Amino acid sequence: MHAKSLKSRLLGFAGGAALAVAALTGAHTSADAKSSLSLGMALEPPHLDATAGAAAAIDGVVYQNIFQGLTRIGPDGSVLPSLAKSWDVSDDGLTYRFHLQNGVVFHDGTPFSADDVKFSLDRARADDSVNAQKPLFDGISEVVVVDPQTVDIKLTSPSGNLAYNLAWGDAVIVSPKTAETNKTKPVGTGPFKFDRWMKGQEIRISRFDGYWGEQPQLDTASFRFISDPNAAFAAMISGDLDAFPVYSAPETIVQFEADPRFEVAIGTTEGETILAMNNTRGPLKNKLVRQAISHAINKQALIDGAMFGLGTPIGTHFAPHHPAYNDLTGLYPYDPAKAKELLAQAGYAEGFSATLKLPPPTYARRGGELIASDLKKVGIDLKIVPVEWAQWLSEVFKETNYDFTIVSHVEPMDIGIYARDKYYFNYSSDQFKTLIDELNVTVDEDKRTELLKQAQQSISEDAVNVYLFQLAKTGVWNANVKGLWHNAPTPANDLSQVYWTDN
Amino acid sequence: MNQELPSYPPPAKYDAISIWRKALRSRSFVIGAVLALFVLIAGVTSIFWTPYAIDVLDVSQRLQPMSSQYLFGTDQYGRDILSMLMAGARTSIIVALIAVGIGMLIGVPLGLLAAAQRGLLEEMVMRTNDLIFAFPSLLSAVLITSIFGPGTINAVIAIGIFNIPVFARVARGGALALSGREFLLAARLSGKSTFLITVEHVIPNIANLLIVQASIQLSLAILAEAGLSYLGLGTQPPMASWGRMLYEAQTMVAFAPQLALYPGFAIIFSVLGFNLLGDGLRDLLDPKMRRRVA
Amino acid sequence: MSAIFSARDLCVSINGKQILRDVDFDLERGKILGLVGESGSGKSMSALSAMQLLPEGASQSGELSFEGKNLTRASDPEMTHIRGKDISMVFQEPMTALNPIRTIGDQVAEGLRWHLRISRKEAWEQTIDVLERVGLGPEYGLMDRFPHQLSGGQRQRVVIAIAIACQPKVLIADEPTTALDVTVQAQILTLLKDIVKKEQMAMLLISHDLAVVAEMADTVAIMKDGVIVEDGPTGELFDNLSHPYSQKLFEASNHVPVPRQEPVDERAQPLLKVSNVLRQYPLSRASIFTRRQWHRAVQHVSFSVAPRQSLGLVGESGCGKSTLARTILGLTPPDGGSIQFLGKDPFAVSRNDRRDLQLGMQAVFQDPYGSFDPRHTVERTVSEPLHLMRSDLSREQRRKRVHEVLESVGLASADANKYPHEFSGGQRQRIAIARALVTNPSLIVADEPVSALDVSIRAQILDLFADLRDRLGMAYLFISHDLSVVQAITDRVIVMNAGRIVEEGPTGEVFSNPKHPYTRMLVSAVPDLNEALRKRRKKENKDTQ
Amino acid sequence: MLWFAFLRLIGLLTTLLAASLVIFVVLEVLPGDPAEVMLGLNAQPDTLAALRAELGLNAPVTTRYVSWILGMFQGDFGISYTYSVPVSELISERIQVSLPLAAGSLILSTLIAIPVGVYSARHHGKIIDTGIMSVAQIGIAVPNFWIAILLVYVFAIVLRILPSGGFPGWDVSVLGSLQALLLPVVALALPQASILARVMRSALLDVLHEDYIRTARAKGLSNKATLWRHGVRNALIPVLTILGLQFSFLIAGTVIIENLFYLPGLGRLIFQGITQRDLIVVRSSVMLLVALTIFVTFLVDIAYAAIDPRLRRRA
Repeated sequence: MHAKSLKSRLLGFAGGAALAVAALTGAHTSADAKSSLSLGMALEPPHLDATAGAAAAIDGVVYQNIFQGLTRIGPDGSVLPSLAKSWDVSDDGLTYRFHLQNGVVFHDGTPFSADDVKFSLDRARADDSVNAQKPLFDGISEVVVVDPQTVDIKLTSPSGNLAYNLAWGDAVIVSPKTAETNKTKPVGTGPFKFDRWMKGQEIRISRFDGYWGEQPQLDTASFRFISDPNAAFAAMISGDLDAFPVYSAPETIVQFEADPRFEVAIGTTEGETILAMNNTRGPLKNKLVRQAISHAINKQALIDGAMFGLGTPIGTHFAPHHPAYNDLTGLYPYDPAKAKELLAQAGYAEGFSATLKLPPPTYARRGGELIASDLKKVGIDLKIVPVEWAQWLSEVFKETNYDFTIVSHVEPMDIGIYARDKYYFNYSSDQFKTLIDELNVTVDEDKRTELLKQAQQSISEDAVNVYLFQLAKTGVWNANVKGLWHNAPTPANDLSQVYWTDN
Repeated sequence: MNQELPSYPPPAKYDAISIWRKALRSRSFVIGAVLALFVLIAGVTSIFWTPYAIDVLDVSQRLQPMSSQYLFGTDQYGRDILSMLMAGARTSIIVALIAVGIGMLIGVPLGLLAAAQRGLLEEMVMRTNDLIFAFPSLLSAVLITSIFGPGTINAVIAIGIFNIPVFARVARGGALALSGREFLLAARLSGKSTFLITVEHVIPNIANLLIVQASIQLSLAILAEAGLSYLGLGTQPPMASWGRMLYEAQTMVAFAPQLALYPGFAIIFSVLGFNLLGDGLRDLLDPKMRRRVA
Repeated sequence: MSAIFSARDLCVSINGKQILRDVDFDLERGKILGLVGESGSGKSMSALSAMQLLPEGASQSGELSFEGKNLTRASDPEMTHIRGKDISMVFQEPMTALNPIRTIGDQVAEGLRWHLRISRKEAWEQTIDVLERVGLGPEYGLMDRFPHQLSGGQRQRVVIAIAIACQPKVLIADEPTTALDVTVQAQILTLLKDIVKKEQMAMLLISHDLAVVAEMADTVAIMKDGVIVEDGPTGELFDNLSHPYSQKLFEASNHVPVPRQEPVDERAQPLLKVSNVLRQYPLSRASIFTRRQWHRAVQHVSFSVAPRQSLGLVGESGCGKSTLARTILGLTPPDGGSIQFLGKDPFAVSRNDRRDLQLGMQAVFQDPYGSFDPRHTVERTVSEPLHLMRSDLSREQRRKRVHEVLESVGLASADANKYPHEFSGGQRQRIAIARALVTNPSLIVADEPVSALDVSIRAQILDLFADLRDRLGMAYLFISHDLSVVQAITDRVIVMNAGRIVEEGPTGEVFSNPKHPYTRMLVSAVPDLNEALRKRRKKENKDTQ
Repeated sequence: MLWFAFLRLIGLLTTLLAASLVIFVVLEVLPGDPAEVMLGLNAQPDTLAALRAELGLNAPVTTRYVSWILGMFQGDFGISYTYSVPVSELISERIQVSLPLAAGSLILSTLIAIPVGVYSARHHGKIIDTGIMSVAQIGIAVPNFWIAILLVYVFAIVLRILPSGGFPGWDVSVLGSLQALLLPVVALALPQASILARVMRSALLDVLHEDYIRTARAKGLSNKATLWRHGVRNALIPVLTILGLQFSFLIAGTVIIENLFYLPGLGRLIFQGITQRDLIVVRSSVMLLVALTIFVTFLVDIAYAAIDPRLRRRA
């Protein structure tokens, strides 16, 4: 009756479950490794239209894989031809003539022509455009279709940046037929076509057989989104992922370096990581206090502790690999005694308390703890407030309602932000503004370099922020995977040259 | 043979000495009390003293192995793990005690009120209870802490809210179970008000239930705090929390497994301690209660 | 006649504590052995021992022989073939003895299928027969119903059906009627007697009630502290009780307190006057479309109690007597009619007046265990009603008053500092009476005050009530289902049935000459020890002649 | 029985409505503007305004609440701010992970707990019982995320026989999906199984003290038959209560476990949604989980009445 069967049923279930477990564990093998690649990214893109969003994660998936522009940025940061095989500049510098590649088709089979270029650029610079980088197109007065393989771009004033600007992910060429649906079903001219997006998990792409250029070696690729460093580590070390080009758990790099299965690539980024200070808040108004804080922080210990040694100390808001870099790391050496002295001088011998708002990235959360510890030694009590990006944007960036925050400024050559009014540091210096104005009208390279160095010196001496380190790009991938970028001149995971070696 | 038949329950005794004697014979109680006391002492001590300060980081000392200098070694920032564990005990205990305290202080009167004033009020209290129960507790704690900001205080509130219906339910159930008892009728015949009867008779008689429930809730609250801190929504640095330690240790499992093991064991010990204490108390205070509650 | 089942030198101890010592008895086919004793005497353990269902930690010695087998040596698998098939048992609590989540048919059929290895269908048919044998014919449609849907009497019949399903040779009944009303008790006893006679079973009937045993049993054994102190054929045994304990037990069962000394003035201004009282409860509705149904617990009840008068209120469970008591005590207002105590309506007076009324009326409840807060000392418990006089009495005066009443109920003033669990059941009931007396009330409402007590203690408590009545001039409203108690202590009696008063009159008159058919049924259902013994003697004489 | 179910259903709907109100109000308080998050740092004010209008963020609170509720009745949960796809689509994708996860751990924990609990109760007081219950006691104390970390370390990193996380999708690989769920299910199930085993054991011991067990033994049923026919079934009633409560804990537990194993489940959707201020997603997902919990409670109540006939009469 019930009794016997209940018991036997239970036992049967248990036995069945045990068998199933055995079957599952036994059958786990890594997928066919030679023609597909699974690649980890920390952030999932909100959508896939590179021309309609600022998120770097969009470019990380689609740039040069699905979408292409007239020009492209190479692994070393140089501007290279792409859909345009070449271009000429008129003598007055106001007209650029682009000669387009032949035989290009979109993934939906539509042939590519100069009309698409005009459509894309006009759409991007239209008044109702939702392009996140509209200033890229500011100088363009008109786009003219000369013939299906030739297009002219007319400028209002000469600019040396057009070819670079058009290489941005925000300037890729889209087809008028699919422009509206690119967010969820991107259709471009690149070597890979979009397959499927499992939200919160991964995006799959596969080789586009009708590609105009050299066929990529990978058949398929998937981008998996793993924001948690712990999960990222587990996925890499267990071999679930083949590559993690921008890897966020620096403490584990040593393990990967020691493991012959993996290759570790440490490259540079444009990210200056700073302890930003609200220059109009309480004690922080006082330059002496800001300088004291700059002295109080042990930057090398911070790089060691938070980034496990991955990062270059900087003394100002400028990338060290740039030729105009001014090495000011000696300006505020770690010196707690000096810091205390300066604080006393400023009238804060007893120290003070303040808050430190930390956005989610590892460098901020970990650096925050170390900085709080350093500042405690000179009498400054920091209350750590972790915030999500949304909150950081509204509270710190927009409302400047903060004392301290840690953030990495990843835009290249962005020292100009110190000249902006009401930028979130609330820094205001007429001297600096004059410098930047002068810079903007200067074309001579040496003079520019000189001005840039002065600008760096100026903000450093004012100790606007504490300049901590240049973020390193730490990539980890299977030792047999070749062709991934080592540096990050632009956020991209160009898979067209990626291949597997046999051993 | 015949092991399923009842052994007659011993008559309930209420004098302190006999309870104490029985307590010392109860394995659950003794082990639980020792563990809980151990965690408690560690936490209280950390308020005045820890081997090293936990908010001063010394990166040069990071990931030291166990030694006479650092009894349990140091973590990735060069903090002494023993000090961190002690401070973590403080966090766990403070969060758990206050959260359970909130639950009791609000839940018990609500439950008693519901039991005393049957009808509309009772219906309202119980429906509100159902509503809170309908929110998976940790999920809502995640919501609350994300909205009002991560931190110890918000974690306490989030966990505390979910203790309210538990205690309301236990208090109401206990009071209703008593409601037919003749000594309550006798008290009413003595002209005592409902409030006075509740204070003099009901509360002392459901105290056992509440104490046992409290020890169970304490262990649940410790787990919840660890979970929230693991997600980064609970206790924030520089204050230590076991859940956070566990999170931070996770990527280093391969080369520094001790970092994940210690906080894990700390959580297990303290939760085990309070659970066993609860079990022990239940057996001690009322051998028949297990049936009533279940 | 040879015994089919006999115990020799049976000793049982649990965790080292001796429960049964050298117990001997014999059961014969078609005969009933009555085993009598007070609580804790070991009579239930004898039954469990006979079934070999002793609790954990029990050890036994001696012999239990059944059909040449010594059951104390039988293994459990062997016993599973005997239990239910050859030896069956009927338990005391018919509610808890049945599995609440399985149907009646299922539970009765289970034993049949287990022992007889028959098909489900056959078992089903036999189950119908068995239920018919215990008086639950197919017209009741019980096969698919659940225990909670049955009345207490029906449930006990089901339990009996389970026991006799396989036509066992020995039937053990442990207090089979204690939880039942008198009228139902009479039916169940008749049923058991019929079955024993018809199916020639040997029966061990365990009871605390001498009258029941005298009526049912052919032979009787009297047990005290695990020892059978005396046994023999029923009539003969009671005629020649030699052991002091047996005599005491017999005495207590027949005990009547001293009758009232001073007569009651029935024409005096009544102390309590209940007029036309109505109490009803809403029943949960079957659906929102049907009208709400009301259960009328008390319907238009009127009576009065004169000063110093002792009024009995009798009725079976569910007749509304406890509901009425609560209304009188002022715990729940009536839905109709009125109550006047000391000339005032307690539900319509000011707070101060109400306090005076509460001082004048106190209560004694049934359960000597449940009526005290286990955490309060006797002093705190007894002084609780003095809360009503909190502004008038000092702490010292209160303590004095508590000592006084404790002494007047036969306890020592030193007992004030003890806790309730340190007292026996009878002592606890004295504490309860002391608590009722502490405000010096003029009326005590006693709701089943002695029904949870053993006979010998019951006699003492009844004496105490009688003594207080004469000494302090107390009036009583005595509520009980036990007619003998009411008969012993009251002047007048009211009989309630289904919420109504069916008969009222002087106690002696109502019992000797009941007018209402219900009262008549009630009176005739009460087992009468002397009457039973008289019949028994006659029969035994006839047998021996 | 039907009437009973109907009354419970009414109560259920009321609770659901109240829960929706709570969720809505709480999320209104959440700081951070979804439009800003969507457009990022360099958003132009006019683009922002246009987007806010498009998202319907400018409508009055009551209008938004009512349209949310009405929308849900039509299966329209709105469009995700971050993903720009219908929320219902997101949820239905995610539930394919969360539901098997929760149900799997519920089933696994029951399958472990009931036999273990019964076994322990049968050997009540013996060393094996003490041993099992000590293990269970420790099992309750172990946080599921700690178990998960150890499981990942052992099975994914050292042995490499199971994935450390991720989820390939049922339509891509059923086997792969099952593999992906195995460790999370085990991590969630073990503490639950410990609790259930203890409840099963004590419920069974309680039932075994009931009078009807003695009746069954007196019928002649063997110990074992009594245990299974009268013990286990009756003991399932309290076990069922705990099972219902556990479901709520399981759902909550999936938030951590899904994060740890980066499974694309509802819990992580909510967690992500909160950080990205994708409130429209959070709102409906939380509502769904709450509804699921309430529904399970309802099922437990109904199952109660099915098992225990005494409850059928009462509403």
